[in-house]
Amino acid sequence: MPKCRRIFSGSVRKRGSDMARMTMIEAIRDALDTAMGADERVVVFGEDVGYFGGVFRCTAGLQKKYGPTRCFDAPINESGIVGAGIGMAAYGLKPVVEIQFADYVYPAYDQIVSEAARLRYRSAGEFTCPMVVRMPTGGGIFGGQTHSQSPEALFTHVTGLKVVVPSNPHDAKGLLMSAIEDPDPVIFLEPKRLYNGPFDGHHDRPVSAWKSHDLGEVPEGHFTIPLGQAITRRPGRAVTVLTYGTMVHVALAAAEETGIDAEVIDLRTLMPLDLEAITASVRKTGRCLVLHEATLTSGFGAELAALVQQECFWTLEAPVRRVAGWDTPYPHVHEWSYFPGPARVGDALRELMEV
Amino acid sequence: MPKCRRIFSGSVRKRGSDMARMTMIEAIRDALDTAMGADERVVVFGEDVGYFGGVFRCTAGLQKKYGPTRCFDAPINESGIVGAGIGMAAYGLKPVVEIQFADYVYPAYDQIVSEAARLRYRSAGEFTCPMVVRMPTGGGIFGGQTHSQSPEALFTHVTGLKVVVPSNPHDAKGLLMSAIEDPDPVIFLEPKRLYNGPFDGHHDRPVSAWKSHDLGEVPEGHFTIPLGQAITRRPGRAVTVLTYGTMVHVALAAAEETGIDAEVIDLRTLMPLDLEAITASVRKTGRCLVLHEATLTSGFGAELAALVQQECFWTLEAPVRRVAGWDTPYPHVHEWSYFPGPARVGDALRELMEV
Amino acid sequence: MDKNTDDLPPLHLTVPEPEVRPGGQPDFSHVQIPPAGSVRRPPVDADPESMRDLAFSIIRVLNRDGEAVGPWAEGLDLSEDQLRDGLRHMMTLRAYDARMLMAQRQQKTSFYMQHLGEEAVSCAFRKALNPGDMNFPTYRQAGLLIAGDYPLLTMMNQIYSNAHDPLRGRQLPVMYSSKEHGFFTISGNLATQYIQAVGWAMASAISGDRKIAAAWIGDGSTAESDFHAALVFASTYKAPVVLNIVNNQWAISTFQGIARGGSGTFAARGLGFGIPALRVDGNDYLAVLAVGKWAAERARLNLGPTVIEYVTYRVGGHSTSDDPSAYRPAEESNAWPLGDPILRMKNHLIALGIWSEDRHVQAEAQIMAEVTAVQKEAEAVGTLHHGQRPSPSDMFEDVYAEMPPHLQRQRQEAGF
Amino acid sequence: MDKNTDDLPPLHLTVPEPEVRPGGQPDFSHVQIPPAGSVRRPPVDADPESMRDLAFSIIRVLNRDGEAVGPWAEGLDLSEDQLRDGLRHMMTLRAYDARMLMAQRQQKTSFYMQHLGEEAVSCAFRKALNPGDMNFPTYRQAGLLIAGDYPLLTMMNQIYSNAHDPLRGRQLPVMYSSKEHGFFTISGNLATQYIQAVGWAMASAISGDRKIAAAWIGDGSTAESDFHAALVFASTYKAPVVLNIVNNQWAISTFQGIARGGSGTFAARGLGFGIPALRVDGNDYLAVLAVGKWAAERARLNLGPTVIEYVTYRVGGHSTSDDPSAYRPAEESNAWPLGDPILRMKNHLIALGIWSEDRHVQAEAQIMAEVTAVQKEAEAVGTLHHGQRPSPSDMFEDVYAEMPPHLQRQRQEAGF
Ligand SMILES: Cc1ncc(C[n+]2csc(CCOP(=O)(O)OP(=O)(O)O)c2C)c(N)n1
Ligand SMILES: Cc1ncc(C[n+]2csc(CCOP(=O)(O)OP(=O)(O)O)c2C)c(N)n1
Ligand SMILES: [Mg+2]
Ligand SMILES: [Mg+2]
Repeated sequence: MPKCRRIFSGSVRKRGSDMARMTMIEAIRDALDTAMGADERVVVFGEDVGYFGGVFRCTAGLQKKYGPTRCFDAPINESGIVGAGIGMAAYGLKPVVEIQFADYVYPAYDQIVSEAARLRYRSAGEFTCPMVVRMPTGGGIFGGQTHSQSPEALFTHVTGLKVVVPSNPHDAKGLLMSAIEDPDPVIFLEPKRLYNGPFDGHHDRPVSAWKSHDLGEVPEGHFTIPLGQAITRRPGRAVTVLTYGTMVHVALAAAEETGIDAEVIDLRTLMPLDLEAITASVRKTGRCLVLHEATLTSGFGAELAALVQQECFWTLEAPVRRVAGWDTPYPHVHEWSYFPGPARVGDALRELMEV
Repeated sequence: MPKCRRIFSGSVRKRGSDMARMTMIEAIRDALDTAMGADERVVVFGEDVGYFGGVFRCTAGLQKKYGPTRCFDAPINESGIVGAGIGMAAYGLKPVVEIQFADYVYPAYDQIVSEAARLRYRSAGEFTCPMVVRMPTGGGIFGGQTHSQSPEALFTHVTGLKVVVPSNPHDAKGLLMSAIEDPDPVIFLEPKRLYNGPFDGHHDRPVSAWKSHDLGEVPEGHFTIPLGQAITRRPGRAVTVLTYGTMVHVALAAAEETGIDAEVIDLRTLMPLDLEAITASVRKTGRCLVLHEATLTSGFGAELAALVQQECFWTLEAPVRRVAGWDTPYPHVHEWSYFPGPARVGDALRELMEV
Repeated sequence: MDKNTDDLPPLHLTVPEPEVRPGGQPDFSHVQIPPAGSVRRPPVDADPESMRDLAFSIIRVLNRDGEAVGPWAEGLDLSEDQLRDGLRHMMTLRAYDARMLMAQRQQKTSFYMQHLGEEAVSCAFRKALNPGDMNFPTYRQAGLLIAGDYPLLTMMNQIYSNAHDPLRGRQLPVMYSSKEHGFFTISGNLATQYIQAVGWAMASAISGDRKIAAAWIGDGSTAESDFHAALVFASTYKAPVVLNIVNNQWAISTFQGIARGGSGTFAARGLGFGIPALRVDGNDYLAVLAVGKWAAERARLNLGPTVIEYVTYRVGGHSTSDDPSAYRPAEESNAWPLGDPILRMKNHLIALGIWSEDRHVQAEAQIMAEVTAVQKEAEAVGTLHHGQRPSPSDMFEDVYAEMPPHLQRQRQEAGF
Repeated sequence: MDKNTDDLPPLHLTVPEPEVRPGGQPDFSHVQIPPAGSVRRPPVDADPESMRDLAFSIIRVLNRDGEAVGPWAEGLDLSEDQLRDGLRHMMTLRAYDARMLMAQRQQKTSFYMQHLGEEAVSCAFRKALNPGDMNFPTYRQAGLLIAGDYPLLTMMNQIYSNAHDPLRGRQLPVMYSSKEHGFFTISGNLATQYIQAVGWAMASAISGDRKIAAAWIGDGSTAESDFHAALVFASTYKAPVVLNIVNNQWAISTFQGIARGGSGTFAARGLGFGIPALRVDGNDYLAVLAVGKWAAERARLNLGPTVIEYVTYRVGGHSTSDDPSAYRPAEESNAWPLGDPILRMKNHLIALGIWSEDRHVQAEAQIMAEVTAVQKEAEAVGTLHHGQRPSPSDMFEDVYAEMPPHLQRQRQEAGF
């Protein structure tokens, strides 16, 4: 992992010594634990999340601590999980539901799009849906086409939803706690390849752990990062890289390896988007690379490119460039040909600088 | 309706006198009828499509003509309709299913995204899904938030699907017949406000009928328009307007009313996209307006803007501009404040010309 | 493996069809209707398996002579006022429907959906619930509001999408919402709210509350997948919820046989989940109320969910966009054997000696006058295209609790 | 309205829990197991309502002495070769599982899912079908391929995602596909294929064909909504399809009680649709085959769908990513009362005098040797990270029949 400057702008927390080293799984669990401890209305459920604590163990121990009516196993019915969650939220609870893999959120898509996202609007504020839908996303674990997808653009197009993608344990906790406290439905996408350690796309190198990474240090207790604030992971003057989740680390690696002075912006929240941070950076650098793991066409990168060219047209020295997953299903054996790794990102940076 | 030059590039049909005046509903019915008559494998089903012939009457008469096992009512279960269709397609039939309103396609989203779109890929071509999913789309009939949506971007992001949006009876027939003959799943979005007549957004003027419009003339018998070919509805030199469906007519009206010499391109097929036609036009005009009825953020316009700025960066004289539905649910009473009508499009054209 | 498949006749697809289509003679002789009072009333804590028969019968209270008979009549104990209120609510709903239908034809609103023939279901069920309980209705249960004394004026303002519409014109007409009156915001998407009702009920149980939920769905919509989700969750967590199915024989143009398939009844669906399932005469105010109370009591005693199928008939078109004569004989509703819920209740009150033909005529006129007066009041505020309408700047409100920057920019661009 | 709700005790949520967790004593005494041969066999055209009891019992053929008894044994008429083939298929599947599990531990593949304890279900059912029929399997029915003589080598090539994998490495291991062998491409998404099987069967009926379909689902996955869609469509159109539910007691860490809810059995789900529903001993090769044939015959005679619940036990982990000792007692599988399907079949053959302990030991060794030899052959081609692998340029093929321009551009950019 390249060293990156940590800038805590926008994080609201108790300063001091209350920090712990955590993996992203532990940070998520800690956020849930803290929220459940502070607010009886927070309930957690989903497939295998109860006794077992989830296939990625993000909810391990919560049933034991808070009892089976606060954290429990759900039948395998994603629409039911989200639909029941909406009912609970309308009652006044704060459900945090887990979809086992983002690839399995589609059965719940109707409930999310037609119901959760529009409850407040259609009832003129009478009924609301303060619910968080968590799900592991992205590839890098040889999960094939049904354990690797990044469906964020399918949510950013749906007005009424907020969409969050953390890139490290520190942010995962702060953003998840904000999401739980948010009065509206939040789609919380957890890059699964980052659960146990940072990952910069060099799949052939030894894996590293969060405990040796600055952002593996997570404030204890109540700690929130406001939704809608991007953060600069690496300041630079040559080119702006707009990205989120796993790709933040890939972008940092590519900057390091190419020696190109890229400004890497971790968007953290895709909706609402921190457009100011984006335009400020691109106006400064004059070049922009948009980077995500999801398939290219109609991905969230399209929106970013559209916005950047619109807002920064006169300062752009080259077309906004997108690097993304190819427009194919995520192929099991070709995972590393599919994944937009540091080589591909580096090439794009170089080409962008040559324009 | 402004007169627009008809250019039949790409339409493959018997020339001659075999033309009939039709509404878009009749043209769609004619396409289904022709396909069912020619190919026993074509079956049509969906909610209320059998005896009654569909709430918009697109399938009226087909059950009587082809019998109840070729055209029949389905239970109200969109996932079941598409899922059964996939099974039928895998067997070797050519199902053409109807979703009563595009707003109700979400329960079938998983079947479309996870199954129809990926059958060929994951079975390496052993099982395929030659299916058409038809659905009325768009607003303009005071249908409120659940009878007005335009979800095309939710399909263009899904690789393995083709996405078609006709803007008139002529194209509706030719494109639908191509869709039925296509070896892959096709999402066929029918702008419901165009069913009975062209509509340019002037909701306060008398409605007009297809019978007095050039494109209400539809070839009889077998007639296809290849998927993936855009068509220029109005040649122009000042600015390129990229649009589809109802908005084609709005764009033509706005060009007429502003006197701006816009080149209006009717994309017809969003996936695969006719990028050549797009770039050829924008390179010529140097300006581009992207126009759709769907909500702005992460809409298909984002992809268009991203592509145009990428491909035509050096010839663009102004940022690509998007005009779209606001990022809110479609509000019943404010339909005409929501709909991107000719005034809003005209303003955008004027502003774009001033840059 | 059987080797001689080729000797078998080829397969063919069965596509269910209704007994009659336009031109044919309406025929409900296949509908088996047990006499009023003949179906037993098990204790609320009886084993679901022991009352399987109730899913294949029809619980009825009012007999042909207008008497309330049998075990389901016994526990009801309604006062004269309560009985007359029941009648009045149904009459009000019918008058309201008539006026709003007319208003739609006059283009004062874009759309309307009536209850003709189904008035008993929602009007009576409302009286089985307590304040604080929550209904998750479809578009055909306005009786829940009327019987709960929700102001007609507010309902009409919603129909007219005028400036006083509490939903600010955002929703299609008839898609009411009132938290205070236990009426969840109606969705245009079928069945989605069935599972939400279960979730709401689960939340009440999680919170150690005493409130219950009631889910609503039409016969056709039981085919939707969220119906299954609801039954799975309700059955698994024993949620305190009443799962109502209104079988009005039709789903737009599609007869109930398409959704029901090979099962004898819709109530039978509950049996696959071990949920008690009762079938009720939906045109019998007292039967609906009695069964509703029974199910509500089960829920409140933490005994879990109950499925209730209301057997009724949709006399009118599906909505103002529909013309049923295209797919069923126009006289079919006359042949419907369970009669008119209002007429039956009226006869009951007359049989009890607390009502008369005269009073009924009087009441009819009075109710219509009231409804018409309220309508004038609503129209004085505004209708779809005239008068005071919600401000378009409102369009951007309530998408989120707090308006995010991109919506602020759009509102500005819109110039509202 | 009841006024005294406040006097009632507060509600509480019921969350079902298995009888035992790690540390506890496994206990299956609540599982009622009727003696082999004791459950009746109705004619295939009997009224579904008349065989309701079959959804709450367990059809069994092999008794403790290894004898095939009762009405379900009678029609089977298997030759000695067929019986020995049955045993061999199950033994082959078990050997194959063992080798592939090991291969996964050696990182020759990314993932594997075994069938331990459930071998009878897919191996026997395959023999109830004819060539041309189509299974829509889950990831735990590889016996359908093995019993259908699909080459083990091709299966292993798929597991290794090597250059000879017919799916070109695109799919997760175990997600086989073979049209020729009546094995539909497996989906990673649960339950989606249940309704596709119904659609396929409907297509066969529409076409006047004679082929039938078989749908497969796990106990946990019956909770998914597409299960409902399948039952609604199958019931409505009387589709020629067998609706199989493999109840192996667990869905990853979740015990079957969560999906089953309050119904006694999974088979009971069929009853809500008027579909005949049978419960079978899934560890009894002959019972599975007998019931499978019965259901296939119904389908082929155009009598419509049948639901079959196979009662079995998932002895191993859910997949190579799972460690079941975290959520159930390690010895639970030993306590499972239906025994080992291979052992039971072996004892049957011995009881018939067509097999012996010696021949079994021999066969075991021979099968393992064969499987190991094939494995070598497959590994000589390649494994996940070594040897001949599919070309990355293939990644862009088969997204569409014809590669559209944007994918051609991307392939070019990728440089493959
Ligand atoms: C998900 C979804 N699919 C389709 C529709 C269109 N639609 C509206 S009402 C209706 C029929 C519903 O029939 P039923 O459930 O019997 O209720 P009823 O109208 O008879 O009260 C249909 C198909 C919809 N609103 N939502
Ligand atoms: C739609 C969807 N949701 C969740 C999953 C994750 N998942 C894979 S297998 C499984 C358990 C399935 O259990 P069951 O149906 O009993 O089948 P078994 O594994 O026991 O054979 C789950 C939850 C998935 N693959 N698809
Ligand atoms: Mg109905
Ligand atoms: Mg299982």
